[in-house]
Formats: sequence, structure tokens, C-alpha cells
Amino acid sequence: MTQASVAAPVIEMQGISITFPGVKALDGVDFRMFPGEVHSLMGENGAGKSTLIKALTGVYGIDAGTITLAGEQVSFSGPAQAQASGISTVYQEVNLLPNLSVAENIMLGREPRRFGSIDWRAMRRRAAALLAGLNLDLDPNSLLGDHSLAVQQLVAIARAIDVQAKVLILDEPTSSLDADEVAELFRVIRSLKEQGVAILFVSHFLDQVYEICDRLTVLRNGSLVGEYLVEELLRIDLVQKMIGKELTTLDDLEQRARSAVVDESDAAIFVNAEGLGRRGAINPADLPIAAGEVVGLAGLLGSGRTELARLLGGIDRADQGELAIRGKVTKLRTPRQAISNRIAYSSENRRDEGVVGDLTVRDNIVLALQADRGWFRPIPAKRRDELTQSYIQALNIRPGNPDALVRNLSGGNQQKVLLARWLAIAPRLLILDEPTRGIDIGAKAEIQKLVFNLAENGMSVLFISAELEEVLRLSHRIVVLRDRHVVADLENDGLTVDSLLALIAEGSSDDEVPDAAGGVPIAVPAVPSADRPHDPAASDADPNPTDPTGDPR
Amino acid sequence: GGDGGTGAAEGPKALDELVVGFAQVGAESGWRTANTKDIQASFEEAGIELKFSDAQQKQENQIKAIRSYIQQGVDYIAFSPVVETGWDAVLNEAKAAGIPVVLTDRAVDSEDTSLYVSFLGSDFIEEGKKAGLWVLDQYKDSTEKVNIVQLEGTTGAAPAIDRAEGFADVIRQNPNLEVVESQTGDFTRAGGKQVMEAMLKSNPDIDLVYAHNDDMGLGAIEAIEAAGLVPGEDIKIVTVDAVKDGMQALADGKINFIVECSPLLGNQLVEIITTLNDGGTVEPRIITEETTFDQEQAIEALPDRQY
Amino acid sequence: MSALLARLVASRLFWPIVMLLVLFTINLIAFPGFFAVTLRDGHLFGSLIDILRNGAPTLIIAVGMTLVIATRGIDLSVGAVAAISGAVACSIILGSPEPASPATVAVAVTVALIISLVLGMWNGFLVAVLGIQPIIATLILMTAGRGVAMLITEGQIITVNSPPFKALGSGFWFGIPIAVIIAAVVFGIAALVTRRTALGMFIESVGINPEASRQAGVRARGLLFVVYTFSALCAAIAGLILTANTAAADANNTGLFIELDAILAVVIGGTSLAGGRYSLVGTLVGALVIQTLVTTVYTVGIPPIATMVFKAAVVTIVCLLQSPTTNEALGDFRRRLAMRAGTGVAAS
Amino acid sequence: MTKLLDAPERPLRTGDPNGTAPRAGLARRIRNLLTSPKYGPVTVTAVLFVVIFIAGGLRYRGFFSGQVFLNLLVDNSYLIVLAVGMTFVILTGGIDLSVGAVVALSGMIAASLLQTGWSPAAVIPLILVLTSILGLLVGLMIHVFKVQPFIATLAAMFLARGLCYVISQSSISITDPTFVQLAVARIPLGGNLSITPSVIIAVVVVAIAVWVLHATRFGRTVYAIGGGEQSGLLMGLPVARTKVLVYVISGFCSGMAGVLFTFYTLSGYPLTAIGTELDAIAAVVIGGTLLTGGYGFVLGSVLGVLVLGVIQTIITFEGTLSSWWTKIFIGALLLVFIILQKVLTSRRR
Ligand SMILES: Nc1ncnc2c1ncn2[C@@H]1O[C@H](COP(=O)(O)OP(=O)(O)OP(=O)(O)O)[C@@H](O)[C@H]1O
Ligand SMILES: Nc1ncnc2c1ncn2[C@@H]1O[C@H](COP(=O)(O)OP(=O)(O)OP(=O)(O)O)[C@@H](O)[C@H]1O
Ligand SMILES: [Mg+2]
Ligand SMILES: [Mg+2]
Repeated sequence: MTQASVAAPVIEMQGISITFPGVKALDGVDFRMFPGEVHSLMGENGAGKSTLIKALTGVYGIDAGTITLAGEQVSFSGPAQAQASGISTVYQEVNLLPNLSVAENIMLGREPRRFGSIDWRAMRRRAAALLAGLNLDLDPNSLLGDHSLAVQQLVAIARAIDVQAKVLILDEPTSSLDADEVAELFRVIRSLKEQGVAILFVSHFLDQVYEICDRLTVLRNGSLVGEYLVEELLRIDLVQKMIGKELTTLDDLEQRARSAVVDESDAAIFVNAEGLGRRGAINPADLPIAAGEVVGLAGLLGSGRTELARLLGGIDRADQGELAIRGKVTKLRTPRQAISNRIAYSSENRRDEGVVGDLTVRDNIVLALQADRGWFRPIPAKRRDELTQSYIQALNIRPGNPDALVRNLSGGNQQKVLLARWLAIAPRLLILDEPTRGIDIGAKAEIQKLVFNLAENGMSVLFISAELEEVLRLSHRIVVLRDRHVVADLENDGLTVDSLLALIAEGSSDDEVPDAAGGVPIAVPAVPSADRPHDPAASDADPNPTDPTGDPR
Repeated sequence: GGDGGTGAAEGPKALDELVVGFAQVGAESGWRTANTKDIQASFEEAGIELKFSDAQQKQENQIKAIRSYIQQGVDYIAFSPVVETGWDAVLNEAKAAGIPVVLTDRAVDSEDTSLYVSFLGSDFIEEGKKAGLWVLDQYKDSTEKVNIVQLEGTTGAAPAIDRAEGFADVIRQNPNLEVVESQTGDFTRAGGKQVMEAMLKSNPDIDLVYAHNDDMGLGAIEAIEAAGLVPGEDIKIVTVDAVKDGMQALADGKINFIVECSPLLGNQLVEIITTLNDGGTVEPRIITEETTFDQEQAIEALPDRQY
Repeated sequence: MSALLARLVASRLFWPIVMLLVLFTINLIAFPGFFAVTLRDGHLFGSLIDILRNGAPTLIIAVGMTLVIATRGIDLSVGAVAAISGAVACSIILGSPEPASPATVAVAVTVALIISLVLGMWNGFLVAVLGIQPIIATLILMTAGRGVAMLITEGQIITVNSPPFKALGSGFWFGIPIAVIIAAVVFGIAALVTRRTALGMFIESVGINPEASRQAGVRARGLLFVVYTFSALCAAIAGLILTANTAAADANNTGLFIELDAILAVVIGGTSLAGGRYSLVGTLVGALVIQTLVTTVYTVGIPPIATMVFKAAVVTIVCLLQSPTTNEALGDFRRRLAMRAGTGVAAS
Repeated sequence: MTKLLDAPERPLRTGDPNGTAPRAGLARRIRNLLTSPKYGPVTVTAVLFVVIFIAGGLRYRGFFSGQVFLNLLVDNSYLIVLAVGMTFVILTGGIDLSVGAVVALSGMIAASLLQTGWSPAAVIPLILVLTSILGLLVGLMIHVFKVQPFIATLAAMFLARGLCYVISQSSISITDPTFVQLAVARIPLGGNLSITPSVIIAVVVVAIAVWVLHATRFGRTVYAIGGGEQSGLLMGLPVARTKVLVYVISGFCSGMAGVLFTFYTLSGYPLTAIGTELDAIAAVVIGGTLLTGGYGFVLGSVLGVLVLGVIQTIITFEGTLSSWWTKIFIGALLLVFIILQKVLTSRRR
């Protein structure tokens, strides 16, 4: 063992068990953390990571086991108590208050006071300083709800690091963050670590775990697999321990993606946005997407990726430009219209705009399909069950009970249910806004494979992810946004993360022009599609694939 | 009230220059609506401007309205108080502003009787007594026990309390007469029907129903008929009010006796106000002219019944 | 056997049903003939029948209310709509030369129902299109609607002499009160239409997460329109029954405070006011509890002053028993029961 | 990845989504104010109130006077206090239907105790304590047993109303000199204008409420619960205590309003203040507080009360509306208000 184990652990949990109706979420799990270390909790979706954290901070009562904090046995009745004892937590779903200002969200519960009244000026000053510490230039007076999910995540982090805590817990804090923000966060984490804070960092990004963590604990199916030093554990072994079998799909996928650049033609263009924009949200943008093409959207946080995607998905109405679907100019006024044009938009905000928490897995999966059919033509019960079952298997949704309420699923599994809903309508264009957010590595590979297979079967995909590697791996073409402008439209041919990053961040330093082939930044218009080679197969593809899942197995 | 009161200090005004503010309880029953209509019509006929406001059964609204009349500088204020109590403050304001007040239909319990000049309305206890007297007379030869059920008005309302009291006072004279059950029917037909239904179940042997208003009596008729009995014969019915529907039922023999409680106060009110305007005095208590009806009288009165 | 009992205890309807039985027992003690149902003149008679008949309007309104509440809404205007429909029907019947002809009654009922559709669409418009909060949107019609009803009757009680109309409230059909048949039909249609089609799922989905539902292509707006319109229609039907019951339209009192009873019925039946999952059967039980309560008060001769307290007690008891906190405390007991039966409690 | 760590500092553009220029035009600033979920509705209400008041002044003789405005306060001081309590509850996303009945109950308690010779100095605190305890019970029922606020407070409403009848079935006069004095006393403001002691009490209550909501942790927690109870809980805020306390405050305010109401009517009457809870809710909503909680101001609710008051004043000044037209008119004015508020503030997104 290393020098860290010489010191006494600041947190020690032993034999923790928690049972939910029908699910044994944790089964005799041991867990410990030392001062001054960054510890990672690893495991697939639904392995019990968030549950363990909530057990520690008193959100859930434990059925069995003991928790000691700095040598003393504790039993918190709620997060407030845990916080008072020096455990500061950012929970998985961003849990902040959209109706209050950014400053308040950071300082709530420990507002500076003068003469018994809250000192608003001091509070704003303090909040601004904290945000600056994360290199976030944000008006502390603005309403939190006006900001994108990523910013909210950063605000939650700012709130957590403000407390002089012994233990800092971050449950998937980076799921919506860009590389830059992650870097900022890591800088902060390192400095906290030096001050002796124990940090628990949960993430499905192996790179990040390997970059920042000293030690990790692996959970599988609510049981402890083991505790390891990061530097002694190979990635491949880690993955194996998490999923309990070997994973090969990713490399395989990468090979195929690189080799199979889709050929397009005008005839096969499925949707074509020309000058599509919405005042105050996204500037007019051109975006052609061919059938069978995977287009990646890259950009910084707040660059307008989501806004553009929402216009294509009919969530917001465009007030400029036009959109042609299969060559026919169409105005999308409602999501419903988009759906009947076989365009599906899967929101990045799965809790508020995605899943319907109190409905069952089955109802959630068939919801969009049923909505498209109208209420008076119900899907026969048998077909509904088949559909649900097939997606539960295809996406490995756990627990695999169609009658479970989605609210009770783990974050990653909720995301899969959402994905299943959209696949069920057999879309011609699937817009995935951060679909792999909070998804474990195995499932991520499955989803990527799925996207790939679907594209091969003629479905177009617009793919948005904060993880550039993923965008690069999947996309045939990458569209770069900056400040709500489309600034480049590139074939994914020889692009690398670095060259893409340079493109994205351009404007702050002009001399770092990317050198990648085809990566020359183009002012606004897209690459003329006529230049692309023609692929007859794409236009011949069945316009209405009956099995949209493309059978990923 | 007090010394009878005199009109506005400046001497008589022309009638078309007078402004009278009237704060009505609300429009909670047909009786009340008839009352409102009659008052409005009488003032129109007399050529006096009437400011009318509906308090929707809320005392606070009525106080607000009276206060607003004071603010508007009307010459007289008339109102039917929602409830007896709690008028001293606002009536004092009216007095301070020199505006005479007339009460209609319902009294206030103010000790300071100088706060209003007159109270015009029925005597509810007397109504109860009239009903009781008829019952007493009907069963004067009866040796058996007479089971009476009472359908009360809204709990706590002055007419409900007084009509019960007057009735009880009178029937006490004959020990055979007994009120076996008494339950509120809220002055409504539906309430009367539902209460009567239940009473018929738990008291199989009812001889007479005394309802505090016609509407509850009409509801009771429905319930009695539904139970396969004949109202007016198997079970006798006495009610108060004499609205048109009640009179019709009386004429048809379904109700046996009705004590009148007239809503037609308009002319008497106008009279009070013109008297005051001319500098005259009025009685502090003016009782509405009222009568009682049995079947023949009802048939006779029905054709020119206005409400 | 005990497994069955355990399942029953776990059901949301357990406590409301227990409460209903308790009320029945109280009645039985006060009035031994309580359960007797006799056939008289080919009609069913008895306290239970009375409860069903008098409870029919509340049940009908509660059915509409259930769907409104499931979408996270509330409809305070039902009482006013009931008054309007009664007023419209009665004034048409009164104004016609042949008040006793079934055709007149049919016209009157149809017009009343059509007007209620308009009123419901008005509520739907305020809620769905203008996005006004349901409690306020329907408060407007609650206030103004009663005014409209009084405008129609000019504040008087309109009595009609029309046997076919009266039959709606106090008539019988094959021995069963017509009001009960109407309630059963409304209930059946609502259950069938929402559960046999996808409507129920959409309603719940919109109630749970409106934005997610919109993005999934559910036409939330249209749905709200339908639900509020249906609620108004239910209110109008109830209004007709209430009016027919006494053969008189009383704009002031028809359906007064019935919205509270309907909401109580819905909640006692286990549907959350926060929207989402609903249970029509629960609403049925809830409505029966309320009506039995009222009947009990009359039958047992509980002094009217105590009625309110009595109602408060029943509501409180049912809600406390249904509460998750109580459930947890009872969890142990239930687990032991299940264990003895040798089968685990199925996850619910 | 590592290369990124020393990437140049890059200020993020995440501030105002409209990219407000340093000197935004007046029109834009007005639009931003109106469309803010926080300030929009209350601004619109204020403007509409002024418009209505001026319109009334133009139409009716004697309307446009200071005393007519002050009478709005005099006549509605109890409603203002009620609305204050209701604002707390609604801000947390709850609702309190019991307030009207509690007002009646307070009046009954006051009247009956004063009748038996209790001193006002004992009666008033007793009422405030009792109604606060009732609020506490309701709060516990809502928090511990997860009973929905609508139902818990409905039960409390029935209970309070029932207790009124238990105390007495008819109205009881108050003749206690202190109460009478407080009821008839007028505080001159000069120039023929005057207010009552009740107005002062109401204003004090409002001032304290504004301070509590704006400048104390408790107040901010109230907003937090409205924004998301679960989030507040996970942020470590004292959700349980705050949620219960909010109903205690509402109970206290109802008791206080009940006392003011007895000053107003000098009597206790079991049937009084029926439906007043709806007036209070309407005032709060008109004042710009969202029923779902999280947004709103106490001063907005005061404005809401004034709006309801001015609607009523207009109706009495009109003086020709029959009972039913009165109802229709109130409904219509409410509608106009809500719709204007909605239309003016709905340019967002
Ligand atoms: N409130 C709840 N009720 C019932 N089951 C629950 C509840 N919360 C979690 N579970 C179940 O417990 C298990 C563990 O969930 P948890 O959220 O801890 O997973 P996780 O490891 O954090 O996964 P992810 O990576 O997807 O966030 C899952 O099977 C989940 O369905
Ligand atoms: N609800 C909102 N109201 C106003 N502005 C918003 C809202 N949501 C986002 N914005 C702003 O719109 C801009 C574009 O945001 P968008 O969500 O499209 O960014 P993105 O590129 O998808 O990045 P990410 O999703 O990573 O935040 C940002 O400046 C953001 O702050
Ligand atoms: Mg998790
Ligand atoms: Mg985004």
C-alpha cells in the first residue's frame, strides 16, 4: 500500500446494504477514503454508486452497516447534517434552484449576514470570486434557470468547493462539461487535495479518472468488487472488473468508422437547413444532413449546439431561414410535427425534458410512438410488450422490469430508456444531444455501435457530445459552432482532438490554426455537398426501415 | 331607533335630487331576489336615485359598501344586515357624516339605537308562532302523540332561530305535540329533500313537517312522494314564506298551511325615506304587513301573486 | 388467504374501503334496516340505493375532476357549470309550450350540454392556450358562472312541471334509479376511453412532466382542452340530475361547494393533486365515502354543527392512513403477514 | 488533455442570453422587466392598478380622492395580513384553504371570551397562539405524513368552521371597550384623510414579512423550497423546519387577520369570511406569485389585495349592477387582469 494508507481513513463505510422495493441496490459494501486523496467510484449504470453516496450523506437510511467519519461512528438524518459535519456533495442530477440567482445558489444556507440580515453585496462578491476561481465569467445576479445545464453543473461545483469541507463528493460532475471546464475543475481539485481534502470523484470517463484519481473502488450490481490504486490497474482490467467481462467493441468500432466514410449526393440529402436561426439563440446556420450520415456538432459550452438541434427537432420555432425535409420546405412548429417527419430529438436534460419519471419503463418507451399514432389508435398490448422487451435487451436496461417506474432507475438507465423511446419511432433523423451523458463505458459502446449501425441502415444522426473523442469516432462530418455561429463544416478525415480543439477555441489565439487535412476553418457556409462522392446505396436505402434498432446484437 | 330621527339638515330636497344607497345581503334565495326587485322598482317609480350593491352574503362587503356610500355622500342609506352584530363602527361613521340609516328585513343588535332611524321587516318569532298556532289548532282534539319533524334554516341564521323559537313556544301548550327530529336543510330544496329522505328512514311514523321556508318544504314533498306517501295527507306540511311555488303546492293540497313572510318592502321603504326627507318622523320599528294562507286562500291569492 | 390480505392492505384503496365499511357499520347500528334493499312498485328502495342515487352527481363530477387533476390541474368551476346547465334546461322547458313532452326535454338537455361544452372549452382555452394557472382560470368561471346562471333564472328558482325531466333525477329504469345509471355510464365511458386507448397514458404523462411529454409529441394543449371540456360536460350532467331531483333550477344553490366534495373524493381515492397517476375506481370509492358520510350525518342525527368536524376527521384519518409514513410503519406488519403465507410480497 | 491545462484564459459567454449592450434601449429594458418571471407580473399589476384607479377617477364623482385609496387599506387590512401569510405558503408551492375559516374561528374565540369577561390583553395573544398551533398541526400533517397541502388545509378549514359552530351558532357582539376603541379609532393623516389602527398593524406585518423573505435565511429557504424541494433538501437546507414553519406563519397571520376582522366587524359570526381563502389566493396570484412556488413578492400580494379592493369599489360607485351582474363583472375584471398580465409577460422564449 502507499503512504496514504498510513494515515487513518477519513471515511470508512462497512457492510452497507440498502434495499429498494424489488432491488437490492447495495449489498454489504465496504468503502473508505483517506485525507488528501482523489478517490473514484467506478461501476456500470445502476451499480450503486449514487446510492452509496446518498447512503453516506444521509439521503437514504441504510438497512445494515456502519459509517465512521474521522474515527467516529455517524448516522446522518439528512444532507444538512452531513454538510454540517464537513461532507460537501454535488449530486448526480444537478440539484439547484432555477428560480434563484446564481449567487444565491452558491451561497444558500451560509449567506454572509450583517445585523441579522443577509448581506447581499457581500454574497454577490463572494459568489463572483468563486466563479472566477473556476474561470467562469457569469453575472451572479442572473437567474440560474437561464443558464445551460453545463453552467448549472459548474455552479453546483462552485457551491460545493466553497465549503471548507473534509470530504468533497462529486457524482458525475463532468458529464456535461467541455475539456476546458474539466481542466479548470481538475486544477481546483488538485489544490483542494493538497489542502488535505478527501475527494470522491465519480465519472464514466476513464481518461479523467486516470488523470486525476489516486485510488478507485469498483462496484458491480450493488456489490463491492475491490479497491485499487489507479496506477497499478490497467484500463482494460478496470473495464473488465466493472462489467465482469472483456470489452472489445470500441476499438472495433473505431476501425469501422474511420474506414466507412459515407458518400453523399444531393438526392440523398434528408434534411437541409438554410440560414436556419432563432433570434437570441442561434445565428442563421446552414446544415445539410444526408441520409445515413452521422454529423457531429462540436463547440464550447454555450456555443449554440443545443439551440441548433432544438430548431431541427421542432422544440423551438425557427424565426429565420428555412428547413427542407427530403427537398420539401417544411416549417416545424411542434415536436410532434418533427416526429411525424420522422425526426427525433433526444434532449440533453433528461430529467426535465426527457423521461416521464412516474410512468413505467414501458410507457416511457412507447410514449413517442403512441403520440405519433394518436390516442385513439393504441398500440396493442402484445406489441407494446414486445417492443419494450426488445429494447430492454438491446440496450441492457436494468432492472429489466417493464413495470418499474423510470424515476427509480439509475441515471444511466434512464438515459437508455429515453434513447429507446426515440428508436421506437423509427426515425430518419435522430438528434442526440449528449446521449452518452452519465452512461457507463459498456453502454456507451453499445450506443455508439447502435448509432453506427443505424446510420448504415440509412438513418441520419446529428450527434452532440462534450466528449470530442466520441464525436470524432462516430461522425462522418463535423460541424463546429462558436458563439452561436457555424464556423466550420468538415469531413471527418484526419481530424484529431487537438486540431478540433484548436478550431473550437479559435478566436482567442489565432496562431494556433489547425494543421489537419481538410481542417481549414471556413467562414460560414458548409462544404458544398456536390463535391462529395456519390453513393448509390444511400439513396436506395429503404426510406422507412421497419426495424429501426438495426438489431445491434 | 331612538328619537325617530329627522331627515337631512338642509330641509326637504326634491325627490329626483335624492340619492339612496342600498346594501343588499346578496341574492342567496328567490325571496331575496324578489326583495331586491321590489325595492329597485319602488325607487324607480318614486323617481329617487338608488345606488345598489350586492354583498354576496359577506358582512365585510356590506361594510365596504356602506363606507363607500358615505364617501360618495348619499342622502340616505338602507341595508339588510347579513348578520345582526358588528355594525357600530360603520354606523357611527354614517352618523358622523349625518346620513340617516334604515334597516330592512333584518335587525342589528346595536345598543345605541340612535345609529339608525327605523327597522322595517318581519317578525320571525311571530311567524313561528303563527305556524305553531295552526298546528295547535289542527291537533287540539288529538289524544295520540303527534310526531313533528322540523326542517331548520341555515344554522345560526336569525330567521331559523326565531322561527324555531316561536314555534316551540306555542306547541309547548299541548304535550302531545313533539318535535321528534330537527335538522338543517339550509333553506334549499335539495337540502330539504335529502334531510327528509333520511328522516323518513329513521322515523317511520311522521305526522307533520314544519319547514322554515317553502323551498325546504317543496324538497320534503319530493322525498315524501318518492317514499310512496302522499304529502298533505299522510304527512302534513307547514311552511313559512309564501313564494309562488309554495302557494301552488298549497293550492294543490300538498302543503297544508303557509305563514307569509313578504319580501315586498319597497313601497314602505320609499315611504319612510320621503317622510324623513320632508322632515317628518317615523316609527323605530315597522312590521311588514303579512298574513297566513290555507288552501282556499291560496287558490284565491295565487293568480296575482308576483313572486 | 393472508397473502391476499397482505396484497389488499398494500393497495391504495384499502383504507378508503375500510372507511366506507366503518361508515356502513355506524349506519347499521343507528338504523338496523340500513342494508335492506326492497322492491317497491318495481323500484329498488333502501338506504344503499339512496346513497348511490344522491352520490351520483358528486361521482360524475369527480370523474371529470379526476382527469383534470391527473393533468396537474383543478376545476373549481364545476358547481357554477352545474348551475348554468340546470338553469338553461329549466328555462327552456319552462318557455316551451309543451313542457312535458320528451322532445322538449331532449332539446333542453342537449342545449344545456352544448353550452357546458363551450364553458369547458373556455376553461381549456385559459389553461392550455393562455397558460393561466388552473385554479385561477377556473376561479373566474366559478365566480362569473354563478352570475350567469342567476342571470338566466333572474335570481328566482325556476320550477318546471315535466315528468320526463324529473325522471332524470328521481326516475327509475328497470328498477334502478336513472341517476345511478347515468353515473355508471359516465364512469364506464371515462374508464373505457382513457384505459382502452392511449388517452390515459397521455393524461398521466402530461400531468407528470409536461415538457417531456411535449417533446415526445404528445399534444398537451389539445389534451387539456379535452379534459376541461369533459369536466364541464360531467358538471353539466350532474347539474341536470341535481336540478331534476327537485324539478327546480336554483341558480344559487345547485352544486354549491360540490367542487370541494369532488376534489375530496378524488383525493380519498388516492389520486395525487400533484398530477400524474390516477385511479377512477379510487374516485368511485371516494365519492361513496363522501356521500355515505353525508347520509350518515342525516340518518344518525348527528347535530349539524358537528358535520364539518366529522368530515374533517374522516378526511384526515384516510389521508393519514394512506400516508407513506404510516405505510412504512405498517411495513413490518405486512412483511410478517407475507412471510407467514410463504410468498414474498411482489414488488409494486 | 494536459496541453489544455495551460490554455489561455477564456472568459465564457454565459451571461445574459440577449447579449445586452451596455446601454440597452429603454424599450428593451422595459421588455426585459416585463418578461422576467420574477418582476414581470408584479410590474404589470402595479401598472394596471394605477390605470384602473385613474379610469375610476375619470368616470365617478368623488372617486379620485385620497380617502378612497386609504379606504382600500382600511377595508382590506385583514385581507392584506391574510395574503401575507398565504404568500409564504404559496411561495413554497403549497396552499392554505383554511385561512377563511380560521379568521371566523378567531372572531368566535375573541367574541366568546370577551363576553365572559376576559381581558383583550389575554385574548389576542391566546388567539395568535391557538391559530399558530393549528398551523403547526397542519404543517406537520403535510410534512410528516406527506398529506397534500390542499387536503390538509381543507380538513383544517372544516375543523375550524365546525369549531365555530361549537362555540356558538349565532353571532356574538363585542362590547369590550378596548376592541371598540380600536375599531372606531381613526388616525388622522391631515387634510381630511385618516386610517385605522388596523392599517398600521397590517403595514407592520407586511414590513416584517418583506424583511423575513428578503433578508433572512429562513426567507430564502422558503423560495428554495418553491424552486425545488428535493434540490433544497440535497443542498442541505432546513427544508422540514421551513415547510412546517410556513404553515405556522400562515396560521399566525390568519389569527392576526381574524383579530383585525373583529376590529372591523366587532363581532364573531360562525358563517363569516366564507370564501375569503379564495380572495387571498387570488390576491397573491394577481400580485405575481406563481402557484407552483418559487417566484413572488409580499408587496405584490398587497398590490393584489388593492386590485380586488378597487374592483369592488368601482362596483359600489357604479351602484346599478344587479347581484348577478356583480358576479359576472368581478369575474370579467379578474379575467382582464390575468390575461393582460399573461399577455404582457409572455414574450419570453
Ligand atoms: N429511489 C429508488 N427506488 C428504487 N430503486 C432505486 C432508487 N434509487 C436507485 N434505485 C436502484 O438502485 C440501483 C442503483 O442505482 P444508482 O443510482 O446508485 O446507480 P449508479 O451506479 O449511480 O448508476 P449511474 O451510473 O447510472 O448513475 C439501480 O438499480 C436503481 O434502479
Ligand atoms: N433557458 C435559457 N434561457 C436563455 N438563454 C439560454 C437558456 N439556455 C441556454 N441559454 C443560452 O443560450 C446559449 C446557447 O446554449 P446551448 O445550450 O445551445 O449551448 P450548447 O452549445 O448546447 O452548450 P451546452 O449544452 O454544453 O451548454 C448559451 O449562451 C446559454 O447560456
Ligand atoms: Mg449515479
Ligand atoms: Mg447543449
